[in-house]
Amino acid sequence: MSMPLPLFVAIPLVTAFLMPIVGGFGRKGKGAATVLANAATICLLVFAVASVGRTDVYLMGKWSIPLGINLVLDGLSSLMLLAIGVVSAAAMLFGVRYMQQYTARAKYLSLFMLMVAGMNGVVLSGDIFNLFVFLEIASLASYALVGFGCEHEELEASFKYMVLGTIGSLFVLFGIALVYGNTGTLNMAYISRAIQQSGVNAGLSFALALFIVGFGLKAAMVPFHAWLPDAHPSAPAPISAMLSGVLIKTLGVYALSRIVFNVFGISETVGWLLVVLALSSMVIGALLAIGQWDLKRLMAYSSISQVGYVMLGIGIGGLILGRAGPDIDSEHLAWASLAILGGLFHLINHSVYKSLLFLTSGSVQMTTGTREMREMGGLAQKMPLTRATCTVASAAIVGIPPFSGFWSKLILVIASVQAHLYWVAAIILLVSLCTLIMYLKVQRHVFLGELPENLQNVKENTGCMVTAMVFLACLCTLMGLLLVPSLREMVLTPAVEVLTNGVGYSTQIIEQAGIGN
Amino acid sequence: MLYALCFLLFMIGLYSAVVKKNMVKIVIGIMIMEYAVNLFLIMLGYRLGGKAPIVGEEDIAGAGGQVSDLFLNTSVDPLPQALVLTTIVICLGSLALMISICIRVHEKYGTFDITEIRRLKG
Amino acid sequence: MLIFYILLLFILIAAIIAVETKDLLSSVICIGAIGFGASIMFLFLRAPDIAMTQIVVEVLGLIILIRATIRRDLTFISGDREFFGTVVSVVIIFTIGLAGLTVFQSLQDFGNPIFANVPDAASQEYISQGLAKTGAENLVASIILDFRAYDTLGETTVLFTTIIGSLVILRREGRKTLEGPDQ
Amino acid sequence: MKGMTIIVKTIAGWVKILIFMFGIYVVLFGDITPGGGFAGGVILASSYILLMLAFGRESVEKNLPQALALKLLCCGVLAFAAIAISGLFFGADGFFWNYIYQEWLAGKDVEFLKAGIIPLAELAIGLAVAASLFLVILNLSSFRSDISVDEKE
Repeated sequence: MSMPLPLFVAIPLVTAFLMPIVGGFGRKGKGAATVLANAATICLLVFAVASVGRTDVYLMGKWSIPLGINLVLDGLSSLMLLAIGVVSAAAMLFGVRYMQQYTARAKYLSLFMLMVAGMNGVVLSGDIFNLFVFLEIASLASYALVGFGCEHEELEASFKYMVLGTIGSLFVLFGIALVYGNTGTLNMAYISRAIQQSGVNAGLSFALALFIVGFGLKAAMVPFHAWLPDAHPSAPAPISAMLSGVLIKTLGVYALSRIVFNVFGISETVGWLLVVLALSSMVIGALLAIGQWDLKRLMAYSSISQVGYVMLGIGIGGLILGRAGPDIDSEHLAWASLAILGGLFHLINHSVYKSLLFLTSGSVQMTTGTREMREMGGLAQKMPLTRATCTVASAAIVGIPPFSGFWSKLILVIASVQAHLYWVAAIILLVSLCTLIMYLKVQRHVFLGELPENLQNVKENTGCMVTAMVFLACLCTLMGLLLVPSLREMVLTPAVEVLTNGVGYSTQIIEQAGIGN
Repeated sequence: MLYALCFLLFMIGLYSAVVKKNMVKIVIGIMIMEYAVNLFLIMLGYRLGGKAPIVGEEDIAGAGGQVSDLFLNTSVDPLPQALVLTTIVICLGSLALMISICIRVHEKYGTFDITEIRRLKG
Repeated sequence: MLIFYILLLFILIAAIIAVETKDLLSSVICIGAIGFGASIMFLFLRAPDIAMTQIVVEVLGLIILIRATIRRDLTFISGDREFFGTVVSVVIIFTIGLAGLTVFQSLQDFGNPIFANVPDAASQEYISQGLAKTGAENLVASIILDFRAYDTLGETTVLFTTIIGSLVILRREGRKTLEGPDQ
Repeated sequence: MKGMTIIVKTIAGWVKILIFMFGIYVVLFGDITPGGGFAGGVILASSYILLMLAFGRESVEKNLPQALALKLLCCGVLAFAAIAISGLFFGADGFFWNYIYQEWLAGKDVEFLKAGIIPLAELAIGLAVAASLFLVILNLSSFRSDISVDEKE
């Protein structure tokens, strides 16, 4: 083993612990802290790229499972690590300049690194209680970061987010307690084995319902979405990018699909439940987004709708798998894989272009001082780079052919047709149309039209902010290359196989843990 | 039956957190939910007539820290206790953060009533 | 057995008073009652570590809560939110509660823990091998700091996160004017 | 807050020492008796909070300034993380590997550090918990009447 897995958590943690000490030495200390944090995120990105294609089980403290805690690196984890690495590196770079309008920058860096550590911990954990602990770290850091500006709206959004988020966490915790009471173990592989042996009884299905509600609250699926349109716009722009780009997917979508597919085993009922939740998120999020005049609020509603796409792909895959049962023929397996591939590909696409959109909105907000679209206009001449990157991201999210969003939506449409859900395919197309309308609105009111009097003197941002945006825009255009067979085999296919493998996860992990150490 | 009473406690907390409009009452509801989960976890590990999971002098049966069969068969489950120790601290932390936000909101808006704290529209 | 019922009923009554009373200070004191009831219950459930931690954490939690309520908001805010929302929430909570009450049949009876019935449960191993493998007589300490020490690292981090978070939230000024152009 | 009467102050001064000693005892013997880093740390913090209630916030802050408490907190958590990471270097590649008990003291009968990294970790956690809770209470009570750490710089 070249690089031990705990470093994914240990590096951001140690950086976060160092920040208040280093940042205490006046102006120079703050500069050093910024450099250190940027180095840490870039280091994590490099590690995440290096970990692509590897599978690994790491035993904490050399205790064999189920005595100790194990970390699992498989295709799905490395996909998520990659997304977290890309978005956090870009957001951190963007924040170097953007966060100069706030006080307490050392503490901001500390909370940012804690959030990254929490997400990496959730993604790598192979123990259900450990997953909960790291979920709490990431969410507590995000509650504080949403209220970072200490203004009226920000504190209110933070309180709302914190109450709903804590209720979600407690549901998850109660579910964990029920699972422990029924199976006597906390290790996910062993829980999965125990469930296969005993079958799902009433207690376990109630625990599964609690997990769906709890993680649904974290992922802002539609009946539980009330906090997201307040929380995401209130945070500083780099944090909005992190929250929309990766946090809701790591804490919500990833954790939910790991537990539903790998621990409990997918069934047709759960598959339908996921599809219905996903469709309602897509439609309601898109419809609410069109009416918004606040730039970041519009993007937040659009996030709800886009997370719906991700869940839809995973849900359709689960539906096909659940219908066919354990002895599935190769054709159905191929269609299920295609649906899940669409969902996961959309996940990583969305984390890139939505964080780019939030960064451009931060750039616009910083120069104009407002988020209200009716007060803007004609910024295309004044801010050409912001305009260009925003256009690229909008094209990607709407699904204009060469860009990445088109391919993932196309895969989702094909998969839903293959599952004989023609109306789902129609809804996907309709929601795409709504997305087109809302981003045309952004282009029309922010970048085109008349330049208002008070914005005659605005200037384009330079330096770090533009670098971060251009980096993400390049990724956005190149993302379609992930579907080229050789890259697909490396990045996406292993992740899909983890989910289609289902409860086979348990035997695989137990074997690997036995052999590896 | 005891488990069900615990769940009832959880539901009382949830009721308070979802329905009440005083911010402190919401925090109190969340605290009650936390107590319920902690109690439930510890109860799962209890053994009738059990012993605390601390190895005393009389429980050591042999060299190298072997424990006696009596201890093996009477000790309660130590694992939920370790988990609850973790959750208690997590709950204390989130309580501190939540109260900080409450105090700050009170300073800004002058009230704890969340129906009056409505600058953000739906 | 009886003592658990008595303590749980005490806790439940305290919880109902805490939720329904109009005076914030008394509701905070009821929270204290719940906490101390829970602490005594932990003692009877043979969890001295938890009882001790619970009681000290309870004291601090009460100080924090009283700090929040005292000398603020002397007008009583009572009652619920809008009528329709309240009814919907109560119905939902009631359904979840009814659904939940039936599921506890699937658990082992109280007093007969699951780990004693699962042959390869980790807890069996902790009890029989904990002292030999870690050298700590207190098995709970051996679990939280050796077998599952990674959890404890997470837990300490949670505490650190909330401290930094509340320092951030309680800052006097959130924003400042930008200094100098970006280089 | 100016502090309370002379009787309270005198008694608090005495009791504070007892509470402090008890806190240290609980932290140090966490591997043998109930208690441990968390309970002990909270007890340590409460001794300072007692002082704060009796003598007023200013005198305590003179004794243990906020910036110092923040640094102590960072040192505590860093020490705990360092214990975890040191397992990677002593003994082949084991994050949180209890190398002191398993390798250095294997088979030996000693009184001090009998459980390897456990007492060390208890100390680190005790420091972190005590500093953090002290900071929380100090900040909550000083809100509105004082400037926070950041603006002093």
